[in-house]
Amino acid sequence: MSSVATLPLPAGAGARPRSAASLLPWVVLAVLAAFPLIAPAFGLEYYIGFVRRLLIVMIAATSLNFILGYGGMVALGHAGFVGVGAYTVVAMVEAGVGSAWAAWGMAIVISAVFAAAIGAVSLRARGVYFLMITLAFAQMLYYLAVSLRTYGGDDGYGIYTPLSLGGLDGLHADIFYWVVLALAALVFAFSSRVAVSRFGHALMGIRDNETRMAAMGYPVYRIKLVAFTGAGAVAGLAGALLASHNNFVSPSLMHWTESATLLVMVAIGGMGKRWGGPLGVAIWLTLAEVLKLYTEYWHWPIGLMLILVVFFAPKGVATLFERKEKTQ
Amino acid sequence: MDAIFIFEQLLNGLGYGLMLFLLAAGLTLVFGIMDTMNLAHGSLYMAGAYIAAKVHESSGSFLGAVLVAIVATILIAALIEWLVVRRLYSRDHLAQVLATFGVILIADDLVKAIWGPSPIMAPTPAALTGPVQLLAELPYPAYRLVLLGVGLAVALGLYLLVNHTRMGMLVRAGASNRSMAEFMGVRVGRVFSFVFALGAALAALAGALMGPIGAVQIGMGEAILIPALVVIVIGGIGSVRGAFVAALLVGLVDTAGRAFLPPMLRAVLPPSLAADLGPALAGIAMYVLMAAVLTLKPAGLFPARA
Amino acid sequence: ADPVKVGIALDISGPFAAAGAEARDGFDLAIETLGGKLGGQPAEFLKTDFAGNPEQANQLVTRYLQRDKIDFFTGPIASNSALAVGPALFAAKVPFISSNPGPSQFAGKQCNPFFFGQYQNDTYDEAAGKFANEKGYKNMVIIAPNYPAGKDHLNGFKRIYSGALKDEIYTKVGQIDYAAEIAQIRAAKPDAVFFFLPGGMGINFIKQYIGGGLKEIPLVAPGFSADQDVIQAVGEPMLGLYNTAHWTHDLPLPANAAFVSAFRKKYDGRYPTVYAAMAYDAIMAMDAAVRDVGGKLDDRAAVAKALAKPSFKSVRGEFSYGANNNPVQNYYLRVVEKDAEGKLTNKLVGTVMEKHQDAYVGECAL
Amino acid sequence: MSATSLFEAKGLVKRFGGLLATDHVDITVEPGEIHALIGPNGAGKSTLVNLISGLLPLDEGSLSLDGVELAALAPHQRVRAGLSRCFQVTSVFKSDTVLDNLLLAAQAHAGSSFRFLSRRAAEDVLMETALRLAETVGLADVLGRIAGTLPHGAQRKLDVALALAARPRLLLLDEPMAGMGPEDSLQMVALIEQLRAQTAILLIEHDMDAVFQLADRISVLVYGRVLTSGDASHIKGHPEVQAVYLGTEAHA
Amino acid sequence: MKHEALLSCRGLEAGYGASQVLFGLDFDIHAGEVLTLLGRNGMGKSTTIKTLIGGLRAKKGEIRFGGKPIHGARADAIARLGVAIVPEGRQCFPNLTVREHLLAFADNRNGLRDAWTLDRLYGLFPRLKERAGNMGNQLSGGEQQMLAIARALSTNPRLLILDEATEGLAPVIRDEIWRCLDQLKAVGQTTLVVDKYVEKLVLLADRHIILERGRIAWTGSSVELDSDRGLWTRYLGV
Ligand SMILES: Nc1ncnc2c1ncn2[C@@H]1O[C@H](COP(=O)(O)OP(=O)(O)OP(=O)(O)O)[C@@H](O)[C@H]1O
Ligand SMILES: Nc1ncnc2c1ncn2[C@@H]1O[C@H](COP(=O)(O)OP(=O)(O)OP(=O)(O)O)[C@@H](O)[C@H]1O
Ligand SMILES: [Mg+2]
Ligand SMILES: [Mg+2]
Repeated sequence: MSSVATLPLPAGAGARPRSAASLLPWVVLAVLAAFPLIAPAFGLEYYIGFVRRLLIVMIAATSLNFILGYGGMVALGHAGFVGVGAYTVVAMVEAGVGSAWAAWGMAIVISAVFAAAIGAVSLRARGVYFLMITLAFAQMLYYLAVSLRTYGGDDGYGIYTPLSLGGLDGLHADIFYWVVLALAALVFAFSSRVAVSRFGHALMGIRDNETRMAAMGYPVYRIKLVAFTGAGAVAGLAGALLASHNNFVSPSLMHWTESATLLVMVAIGGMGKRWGGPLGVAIWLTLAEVLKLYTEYWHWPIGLMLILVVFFAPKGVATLFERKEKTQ
Repeated sequence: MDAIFIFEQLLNGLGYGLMLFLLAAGLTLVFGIMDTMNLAHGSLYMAGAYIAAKVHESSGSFLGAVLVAIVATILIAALIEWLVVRRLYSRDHLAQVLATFGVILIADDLVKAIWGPSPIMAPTPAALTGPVQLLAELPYPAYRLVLLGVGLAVALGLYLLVNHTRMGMLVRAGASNRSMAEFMGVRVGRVFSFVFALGAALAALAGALMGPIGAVQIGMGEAILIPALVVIVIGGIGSVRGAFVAALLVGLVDTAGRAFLPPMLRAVLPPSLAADLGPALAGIAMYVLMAAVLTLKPAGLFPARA
Repeated sequence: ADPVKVGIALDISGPFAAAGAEARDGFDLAIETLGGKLGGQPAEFLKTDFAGNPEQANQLVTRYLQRDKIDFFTGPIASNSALAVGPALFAAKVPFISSNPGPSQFAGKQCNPFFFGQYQNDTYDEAAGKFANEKGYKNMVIIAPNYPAGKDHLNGFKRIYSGALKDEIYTKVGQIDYAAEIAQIRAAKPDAVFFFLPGGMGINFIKQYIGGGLKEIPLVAPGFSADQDVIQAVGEPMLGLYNTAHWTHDLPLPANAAFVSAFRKKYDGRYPTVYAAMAYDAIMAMDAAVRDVGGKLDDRAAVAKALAKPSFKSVRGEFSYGANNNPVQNYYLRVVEKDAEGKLTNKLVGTVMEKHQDAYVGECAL
Repeated sequence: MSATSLFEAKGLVKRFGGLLATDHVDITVEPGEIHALIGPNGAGKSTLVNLISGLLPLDEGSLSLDGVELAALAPHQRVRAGLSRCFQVTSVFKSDTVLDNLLLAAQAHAGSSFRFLSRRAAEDVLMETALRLAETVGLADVLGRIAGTLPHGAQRKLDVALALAARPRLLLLDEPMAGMGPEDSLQMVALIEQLRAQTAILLIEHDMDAVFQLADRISVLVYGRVLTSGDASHIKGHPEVQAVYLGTEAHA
Repeated sequence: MKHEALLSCRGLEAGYGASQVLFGLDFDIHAGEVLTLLGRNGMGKSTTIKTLIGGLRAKKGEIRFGGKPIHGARADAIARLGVAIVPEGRQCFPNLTVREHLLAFADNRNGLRDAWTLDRLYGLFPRLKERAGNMGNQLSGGEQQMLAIARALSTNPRLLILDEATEGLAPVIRDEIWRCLDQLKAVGQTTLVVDKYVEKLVLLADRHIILERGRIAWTGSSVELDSDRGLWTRYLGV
């Protein structure tokens, strides 16, 4: 039979040559890593914290993008898992745990458990029904948190002694920034790797034609559940980091508008595009931050942008950016 | 807890249910039947409420105010449809959610710029303030009776329109397979514009009618969006009958949860726990109901498209 | 010298937009009155909306602290926002002059020399409780949303109210329909009803309460549930509603008269709300403090001391700070009536509590 | 009928509301046999296939393949048990290339899909399987085309290829010739003929030339019930079958 | 007999994005005649039809219907002029019942005296009457096919276009369809047919067009086609 090489292979199949595109992540990573060192020189200390927050939200967005873009699961409850992660940290603090690693690890586990349970129920529904049932569970979590007296309920919960990073403490004022950066990079790398793995391909197949996948012998439900649980766990990590970032947690983390915003960010950036999550988050949060500086009417420009994106970059900003990538 | 009280609470449940249906009606049409996720429905609802409130205050005629609100909102909707929504019919739900979410953000800022950030006055029509005696022991807000009536009328009208008129068939056809509908000679664009306007009219009606018993303020639209969607989804997207049943169900469950759950829990649980648990559960009753229904029937109570 | 920097967290969109806008007008008026200066020093007032979201408030304050290096902070409406921003401010030793929220935490265990309250949340309810006793309400129904703040407020009321409680109802946060609760109240047949339902919830409740034919059962509420913004949204049904506050626009004091007339002049005849008054006071407090320390703001401790001994004429009249930096002040009874022009507004009825200190001062280590 | 049938369905029942779409159907397939299922439109043929493949839940009845009881298994488990199917309406991944379609099919039957870190593109095994499949159905020269833009016939072939990846012992074909021109039909017939060696086949088809040419045994389904069963000549000669189904084609 | 052209195509070119499929087709359909489009899979039959009914923009050339130019006209407008299609793959509406399919678009665009009514359509396909309450996606393949044909007839079109209308139908039903088309022809229904049962088509149709890679390779009468088996093997792979 004919060998792989001589066949008319479609673009994209087989290993890509190392292009400028494949270097991009490293460049971005380097710049971000250097930022805290250069920022003070320009009096941009504040933006270290700002970028740190961006990175954390990017983790959440990337996890959502995974089930949304690759899995075709339009979930409107993702902030719920962010919240579970954050409140796990709160619970750990309340229980006297001081180690960030322990708290974050626990956050991952607990939110994974929640995601598994919620997914097990939700994933039987499709399309809008799925969207709404995920929303329902997130809302339950929200109201639960609101009425949870021990953890401050609606008032939220302040973390007065920041969690310890163990050996890393005191190495540098911005050590937490680098930890976040490392984790964000890890999540990004992992998700873009999974996207081209067997699992990723199976997931995309399910997105495109679920019945056919089942008829070809794929354990559709299990694959979706695993993806959903993983995404939930990562979102939980983001929540835990957010708790450490703000040293404050409140139910508003879980409000449905937060879930919607996550969806919006991913969609702006580009569903199923590896840069989709990061781009969307960067655009959205930066806009919100900047606009507020200049006007109290800072919602409508964002609204306008949303509409424009839908019409002129229907597959997300990442696609525009992709074209550039190709021409390089 | 005497019979009258229970009866009254059931009545309240139905009342709230019909109120919910009223809120969901326009959305049932545009989202359920036309399969277009229009979050801006909330904004149209808000527009209806504001316009009606302002006109009522200045003119003193409530009926006139409602009519003006409906007409004005239809015009606004027409503009939105022409600028945004028209381009969204052929797109997936997510795109629709995004763009119409954008519309919401714009609308909220606009309303704030025009009428300010504070809630505005929406007086109850003079004739309908205060209660009427349903039974000797049971006064019931006159205005609510009107709401119930309108809710029922809308439900019936919508059901007939969707399931027993040609327009209804054409809308459904266009929604499920636009190009085939056009091959059959349907002016899908025109049909959709009409239905969208109708949806807007219902949104305005709901807004105008809710004003007198609720806060007319920015964000009021978003607040009703979720309950409305819940109702539609529980009922089964695309089924008017489903939305109606679901609305009543949610209304009853929610009211019952608020009225009967706390006392019951107090009876069985330690007071402090009951005090915490009761309201918490009552608060999420609607969502629990939806989750339960969708778990058992993943396509809602009355799946329209089997 | 570089200008005094004041960080203001505006709350003019989101759930508390109405109150937030009132506060904004109060700030603006004060700034205008002072000619944009504080204690004679040139001052810079940074204002940013944070949409009533604690996380965003947190972000904002970080920016104020790290980028703008503010000397004073004020602004948020809700307690949860205050709690969210407190720690960072206290750590940076930046005085936080509350323009409304007085969470029990900051009055008690988490009290801090750099926090300055306007009133402690529960005190309004305590005043309401005292009024209920004086009015001789034998049994009442009390109602609030189901979250800790709601419970705090009801506890505040119960702390003083000595009559019987027919029922204690907790409602869903952001509830639209109150028919069920109103039916419960009708069934309970209380002498009066005390409710804490902020924002839209209160508006819904009052409208439906009157519509439900319970006019005869008087409503009692903490001031902010019956302030000008609510009144203008609800209208007639508000008539005769008793409410308690530490300020009212017809307090017969020169400072207050000046403020109210200036406010009504600037904002087309609108009566100011408590939010506006407190915001105005907050800026005035800063003004006085800057003057007292002769513009030396680097010595934060001194600034805090100065703030703790208010040397300005407050629109609320004489007041001092207790050990927990929460005020010791009078609380007044107001009732909604029509003024000369037939406009609905609050009228001062009398003083309910004199020189009242909140209940948490004991827990404060200061 | 031998006791050692490869596949055995007993008393299958499926109701759609009031309608008995499948009415106590017994059916068997012998090893290496091509068993054709014909019958009027709406007789319940596709429903039967859906019941066997598990896309529709059974109301009553039992299914076994090589003695393995299938009724309790989920669709994907039945595939693993050696039962694979095609669809009456072509069901391929229209926006992917033919190659990606085949790779996906290959992956389903070469080890676990729960591998997260290794790039699939690097797995030559899958590539080889995919290419083999392509050659089998004769799509080797359009591997790069987007499936959705292929001519109808080619898409049908792809559909079959996807089913073949499972190396089934029983293959369910629901109108494989649907919408094919004479030429493609002939090719499809040839393909099925050649598959006979690898797997037994349950074939639904309205193209009688194909049926009579391929089938070892033909069962006629009418109103959800098996009317009769036998070889081509038996069926052609059967008066009822002529009346309800074949019409003029019996003499064609 | 002499017909004026009901539909005429000149230099028609069309395709999908970059890939052109049709390369300059010229043909007429005369009122009352039955014309077929023949050719192997992928030769452009459906593409031609899609272009005629406005589902696909013509790159070049002109299409006239009853004298009026309709290339570039909107699909629904063309349909209302009296063009009805039974599309490849049925395209029944999943959220309409069988009955609704036959009522929603009902019209008499051909101004017939004995127009198709619901009852006549049920008469043609009794099976549909049995399933009147089923949704479009609750039908068997063949039932959907019947529905698609009945739906097209319900508009009483001036030009009826059938793209593989007998796909998936049982032989008896296929015979029904042929008989029905014969009757329609008898009452002067203009029809354009794409189907693989050439031997039936030569009995039914007046003229035939054979497409080869998007070009007209041959055109002629049934008699000519029937007599020249070379064409069958060369172009139709029979
Ligand atoms: N989801 C459903 N709900 C209700 N009835 C259905 C459903 N699906 C199929 N049916 C009915 O069940 C009967 C059998 O359908 P099926 O598709 O098995 O027929 P078939 O033998 O495959 O016909 P064809 O040869 O035309 O494909 C049909 O009469 C159809 O109307
Ligand atoms: N949506 C599409 N996008 C791109 N190419 C297409 C598309 N649809 C069809 N084609 C191509 O156009 C050519 C003609 O297709 P068409 O469907 O017209 O052929 P046909 O004669 O109808 O064949 P069949 O008998 O299979 O229906 C084929 O090569 C097909 O691959
Ligand atoms: Mg079938
Ligand atoms: Mg075709």
